[in-house]
Amino acid sequence: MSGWSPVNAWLPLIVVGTSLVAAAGIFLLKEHRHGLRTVFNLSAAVIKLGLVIWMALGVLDEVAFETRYVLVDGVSFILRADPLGIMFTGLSSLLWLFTTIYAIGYLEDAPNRSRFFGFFSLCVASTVGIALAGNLFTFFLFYELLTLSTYPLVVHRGTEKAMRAGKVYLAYTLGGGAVLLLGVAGLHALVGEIEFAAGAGLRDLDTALNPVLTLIFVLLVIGLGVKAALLPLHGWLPTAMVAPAPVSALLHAVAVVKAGAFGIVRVVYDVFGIEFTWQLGLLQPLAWLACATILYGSIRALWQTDLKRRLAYSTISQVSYIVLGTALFGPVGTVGGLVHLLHQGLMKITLFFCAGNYAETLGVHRIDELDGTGRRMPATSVAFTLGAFGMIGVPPLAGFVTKWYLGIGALDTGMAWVIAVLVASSLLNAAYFLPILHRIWFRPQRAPWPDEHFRDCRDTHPWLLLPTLATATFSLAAGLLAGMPFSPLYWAEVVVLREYLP
Amino acid sequence: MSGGEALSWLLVVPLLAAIATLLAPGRWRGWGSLAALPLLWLAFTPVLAAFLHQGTLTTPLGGWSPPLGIALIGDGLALGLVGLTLGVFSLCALFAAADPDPEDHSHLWPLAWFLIAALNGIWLSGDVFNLYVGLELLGLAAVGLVALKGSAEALAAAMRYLLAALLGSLAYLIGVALLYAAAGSLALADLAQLDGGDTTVRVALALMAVGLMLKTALFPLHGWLPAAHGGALPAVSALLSALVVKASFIILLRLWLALDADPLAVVAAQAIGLLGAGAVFWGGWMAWRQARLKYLVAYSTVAQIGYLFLFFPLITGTGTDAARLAWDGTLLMLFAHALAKAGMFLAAGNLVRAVGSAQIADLAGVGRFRPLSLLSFGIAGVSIMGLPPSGGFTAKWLLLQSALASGQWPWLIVLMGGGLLSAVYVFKVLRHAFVEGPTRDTFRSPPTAAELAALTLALSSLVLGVAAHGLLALMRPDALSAVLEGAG
Amino acid sequence: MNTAIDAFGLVLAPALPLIMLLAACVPGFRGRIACWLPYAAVPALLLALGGQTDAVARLDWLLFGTVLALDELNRVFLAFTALLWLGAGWHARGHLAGDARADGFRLLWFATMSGNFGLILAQDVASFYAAFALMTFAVYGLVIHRRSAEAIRAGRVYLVMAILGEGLILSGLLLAAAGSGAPLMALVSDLPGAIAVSPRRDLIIACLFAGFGVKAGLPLLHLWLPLAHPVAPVPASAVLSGAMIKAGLLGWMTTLPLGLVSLPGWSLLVMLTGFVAAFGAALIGVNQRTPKTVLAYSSVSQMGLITVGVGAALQAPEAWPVLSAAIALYALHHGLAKGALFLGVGIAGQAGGRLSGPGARGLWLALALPGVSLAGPMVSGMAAKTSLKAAFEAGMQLPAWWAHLPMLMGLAAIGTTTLIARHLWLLRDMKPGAAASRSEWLGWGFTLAASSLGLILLPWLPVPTPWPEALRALPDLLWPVVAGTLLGVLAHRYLRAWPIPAGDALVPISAALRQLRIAMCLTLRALRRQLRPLGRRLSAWTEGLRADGEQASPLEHTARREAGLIFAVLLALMLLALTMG
Amino acid sequence: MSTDLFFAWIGVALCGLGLFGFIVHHHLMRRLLAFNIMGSGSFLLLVGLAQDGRGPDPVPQALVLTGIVIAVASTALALVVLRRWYRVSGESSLPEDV
Repeated sequence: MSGWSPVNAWLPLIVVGTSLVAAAGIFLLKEHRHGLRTVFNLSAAVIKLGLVIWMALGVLDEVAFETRYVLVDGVSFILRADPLGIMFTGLSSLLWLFTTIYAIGYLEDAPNRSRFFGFFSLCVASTVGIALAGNLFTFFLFYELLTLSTYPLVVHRGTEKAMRAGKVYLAYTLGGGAVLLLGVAGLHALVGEIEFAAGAGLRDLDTALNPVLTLIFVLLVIGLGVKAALLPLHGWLPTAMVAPAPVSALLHAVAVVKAGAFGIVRVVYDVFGIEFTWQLGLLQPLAWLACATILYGSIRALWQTDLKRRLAYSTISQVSYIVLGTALFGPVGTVGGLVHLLHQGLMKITLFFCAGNYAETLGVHRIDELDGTGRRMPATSVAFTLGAFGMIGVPPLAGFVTKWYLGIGALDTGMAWVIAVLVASSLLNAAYFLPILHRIWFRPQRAPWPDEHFRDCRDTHPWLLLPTLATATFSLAAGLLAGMPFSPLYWAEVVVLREYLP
Repeated sequence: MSGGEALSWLLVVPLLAAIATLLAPGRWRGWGSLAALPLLWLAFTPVLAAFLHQGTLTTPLGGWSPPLGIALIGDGLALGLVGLTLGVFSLCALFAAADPDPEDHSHLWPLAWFLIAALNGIWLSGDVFNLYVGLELLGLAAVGLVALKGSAEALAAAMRYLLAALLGSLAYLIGVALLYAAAGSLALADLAQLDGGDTTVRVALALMAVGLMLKTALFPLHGWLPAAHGGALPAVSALLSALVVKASFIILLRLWLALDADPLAVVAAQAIGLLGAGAVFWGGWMAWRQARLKYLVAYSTVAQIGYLFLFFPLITGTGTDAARLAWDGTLLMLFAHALAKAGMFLAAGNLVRAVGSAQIADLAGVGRFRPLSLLSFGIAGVSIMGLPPSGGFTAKWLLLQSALASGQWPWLIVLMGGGLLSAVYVFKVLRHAFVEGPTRDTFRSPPTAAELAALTLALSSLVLGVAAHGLLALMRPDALSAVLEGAG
Repeated sequence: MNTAIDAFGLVLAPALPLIMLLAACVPGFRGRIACWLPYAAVPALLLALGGQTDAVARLDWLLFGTVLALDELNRVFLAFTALLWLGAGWHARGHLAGDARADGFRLLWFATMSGNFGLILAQDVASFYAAFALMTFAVYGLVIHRRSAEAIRAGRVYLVMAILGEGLILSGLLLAAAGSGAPLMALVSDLPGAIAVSPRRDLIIACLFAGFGVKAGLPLLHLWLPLAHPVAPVPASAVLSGAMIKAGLLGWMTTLPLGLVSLPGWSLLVMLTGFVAAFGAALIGVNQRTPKTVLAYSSVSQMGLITVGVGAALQAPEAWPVLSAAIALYALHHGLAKGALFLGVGIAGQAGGRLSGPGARGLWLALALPGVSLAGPMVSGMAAKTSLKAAFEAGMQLPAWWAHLPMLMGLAAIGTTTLIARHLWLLRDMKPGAAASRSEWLGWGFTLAASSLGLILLPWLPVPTPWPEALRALPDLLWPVVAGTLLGVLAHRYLRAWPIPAGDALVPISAALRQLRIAMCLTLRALRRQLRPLGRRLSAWTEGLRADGEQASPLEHTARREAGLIFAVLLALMLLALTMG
Repeated sequence: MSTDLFFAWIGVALCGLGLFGFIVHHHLMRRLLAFNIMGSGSFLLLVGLAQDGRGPDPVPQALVLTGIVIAVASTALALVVLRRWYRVSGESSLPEDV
């Protein structure tokens, strides 16, 4: 399988293209062609997943997959499959499959489905593009495309509240995009085209340029931090919760916040190079920022009464683990951050699926309405429990693996205070998740469900239940079988070993 | 037929078509024009082929050689612009022909053909007086088009437009007179030999610049534009915004490149850049404040014109790299804006027709019934906002790079701020696609061809973002290298 | 072959409860699983009795590489834990008949059991912590099984403290593992050595001591114990008090650097806490009004004594081998005895007329037996206490006040005896309920027997002291019992119980917390009130900025009207600039 | 001031006069006339500047001829629009200019 072949050069583009083609096809379909749309959706998702697995195997064998095209002089459009990119691509295509299944069930009989699924596919195309981008310019291209393709999803409901959320979302993300563009352009002006390559770095530049580089780094992190919901830039995330559940799941677990976090990883490792970032003295403040966000998100989550809003604040907190791992100067911390990229995705998507199941099946939105749902919807509740415990970081679930690696990584770097943050965050996570679990499992149902559907199903509609259980199983397996080949941990280690260690 | 001879057909065909449609009865004009369009493309193809084969083409018209005769020069820039004109006009014509307008607007066709002839004349002219003739013809045709609707509002807009156009042309004409006095020639190539420090030349250039700025509607001389562009028929608005304002800009650009040697040019360029910045912000702000859809789009044109004028500070005295980037960026911006804005006006026309109201607030719920029109508007909006992947973005990227390369970071703020401001007004419209609620349920559907025309224009502004490389390489002129030598 | 069986047993011991848990989720199996409930502990018991010491099972694919093993120390813990789970399981099977929430109880029962066995057997840090957490969280459901207001409150207190403990343990484990050779796949056995040389030694010890101390009922960390035990169903209290508390102890014994370095400061602190627990719990305990609360305080008191043993080992590393055996023995002895006592409460409550009937005397004796054993003079208690005392004396170069340790232990035994007396007294007053089922009797009887005869039945138990010497120490053991009994008999008529609520210090603490919350709310509200005008002004300003609706602005009008003028001005300016230049 | 450029200066003066009229008047007819005066001024300038003793030059003549044609055409158009405007609105000046 080694060696170069023309197919390999096109494969990254084809992977991005599958969802683009699906998007175009779905846009052109008439609203009532449900069957055909479902076929489109699912076949695109399955084909993409298959291609990504093929590429992943190839990448393990060090096959090069690269698409390259000169856009204007000095700027190329590059899609390339490296281990880190494949990791994120794998996550998005896997979760896309499940989210698509879920969304088909969730939006049954809802209006505007063509529009929804069209933008949905576009959103995934941009996420995969972000993952496979081979240079900062291409990354930015898809990063902005992501903003555009998610806006219609956020405002999908079309209510006054949704429109306001959409406005906030746009204000944040477009502003962030502009700042990011400044950073990217500045860097480009300074050193020309920047391909992602470990250790490519900017070290060889004149040291007099260090302040400029620092400024550019700050611009990049601000631009990416909006999507990653870093502390002062997180405001859009809770308001964007008005979107339908699959969208929230996608926003939180796969696409938007992950794109931001992934971008920060790319900037630190593949643009500046971890050592050079360290020399510039930027890792420490980044770690502080991440820790502040972790704690802030958790604390704010305590006070939320709406289930999805609580989950949203939890996301703010959890995504910063990835940033924290990036900011730890050492292989172990990096593994922790990278692996959380996948773990958080699996766990949070499970939680949002569950929240959607509760809302869709019983009409339950607020936390105090959850009493006794465990008896009515046991399978969903088990999934929710797994997700919640994973978030808390209870072994053997996925979250524990992350915390352990981050903790050890922090100690390797000599930042013992990070342990305190990790533990405090775990405690806070427990403080806002366990009461929910208590209500679900141990309280009797108080009142008739606000809006019950699927009365003849034991739990909920199979289209909704199946993806939920699948992702819950994955998040359990990711922790329980962390030592197995092809587990998230394994991939993260491959990335670090191959790219960032000499 | 050699490529050089074919060059003149690019003028002759539209003129003939204009006369033919003028003579034809009203109901034949539209379809007759559509039938004439392939002829125009047929004339363009050999020209393009010849250019690709042998480089810049020159034809003395009617066998007279300069200075008395009129020479047509087909360089890369000119041919690119001719191509753009043909493309935009074809789609606008399709739109207008498909439009089942109850009122008779068949005068549109001869006027539009005159407009095309004037535009092609301007793109292909090599001397300043020909440019003047083209400019006047363009202005008259455009005013006629604006007045076409016949309503009081349209007539007032046309009148104002006419006055501004006349004033601008006159200033330009006086400049031509001064230049001729100084150089004894009208050819741009000869003017390049002039000593830039000469007072006569300076005054001439200043007069011409102000006149052209008035015709391009650069802030704060843009007062005539919103009413003229916003009040006209959709196809007319599209032509005006996409092409007509660009004509005077291109003339200014060519003049600037020819008469660039003046040390004061840097100061003047900065001043023009400042006006451009003002246009970006003021136009964006006003666009946001509009209640009527087409006025919003018209103000957006005011803003976008501002970007074009950043060309001057970025190319004057900044060094090879910055100048090359500025050139590429500005031209790409021009192309992207032309395509996107034409698409946007056509889409806006469709939307207005669908809901039967010009107000933005009445668009609520239209997304469910006319998704295609709104999608076209959105796609065009992407380019207007300068978001990737679109021509607008790539152009903005190049301009950013140019500003950074020349160390003029304040222009960054303009580029960024303008982009954000445009997002504000574009989304002011787009959000109505998603609003659900008490809305009308009677929508008139525009013809499919009209929707497709808008979509094609919008999409091509996106494609331009990824296909810019070849186009820019084609248009980068020998003239530029001369400038670069001067600047370097 | 044997090793293969051992390895299988090692895996099966924690896995069988989980398998049964999963099976219990399938409606068709539910009845059968309910019937087999007690036998989930059988593999663990068989392993403890018949497994080879040093048997190892490695599951590299699980977590970061799970290692399960049996050694001398955890074999003791596994033995009594398994016995207890078996006995309590039998009791639970009868106890749950007719309970509407029995299904949920069984699931959590299996989960807790699996966690308990897992943490005893796990040798790598990750699995150890995983099993520990599983037990911690699952037991919450057992505590609040009744859903009464007290149960919910007890559950909440338990959960808060348990999670704090988990956090401390996690930090301790992380800090310790980072210093070991393979931080990512650290073995528990690597930790003491790593801690001993770690620059953050004191911090790590503090984290682990306090973290495990929550389970072991250290003073102030014990608050959940007297709340949770009375409200939990009887079999749950039995395992809670008998087995789970010992998990904390096992945590100390495996992770702290015992036997490696001498830490006099820590030793003093730990021993002091131990004694505070031993005496304080006894004092508070005699003032309680329900038998199970008294037993819970007795557990705190007993764990206090064991804590003293741990403290001693911190001072005198060379005494660790002896001490660890003694502590293990004591843990076994206390675990089984306390289990039997708790199950006895259930029996007494449901014995119907028998407590006053013809066979009453025998029943009373049986109920009191483990209590007496706890106080000292029975076989297992004797062995445990003498070995502990012997261990104290074995150390060399000790602080002078260690000479008083046996005396202090004697005093503690007085407390224990008084507590048992109080317990029996309260049992007498219990309202008789429905008759206990046969399964409940079986469970109680089994645990009682195990508690009384455990020492004899488990031949490999590390009994450190030769018997004659132990017999010679008998008077030392007997006088506190006699004194305590006398005290109990004399006092019960005159002692009017102080109204100390169960959970003692919790009451003022929660009151203080409530006050703090109110104060914070008030402050925040005041702050918001201060900030409101500012916000209003800001929003008014932004409104003003956008107020001028949708029409062209005045400036625009001017520009339009005076386009010509501006044109002229611009022209003039340019001309001026040009001619000046 | 050299006599060579006499006509040119007259042209400049006419232009200025026209511009002044263009600015101060609101009545559209007057503005149109002012514009025509400006036009004449600029033609004079064009021809006058060529009178610098280099002998007769056909180019300015040709230019002015073309210019006059264009001026006539634009004036005609302006008159048409003006009349239409007057008929539709009854005003002789533009709305915001009053």
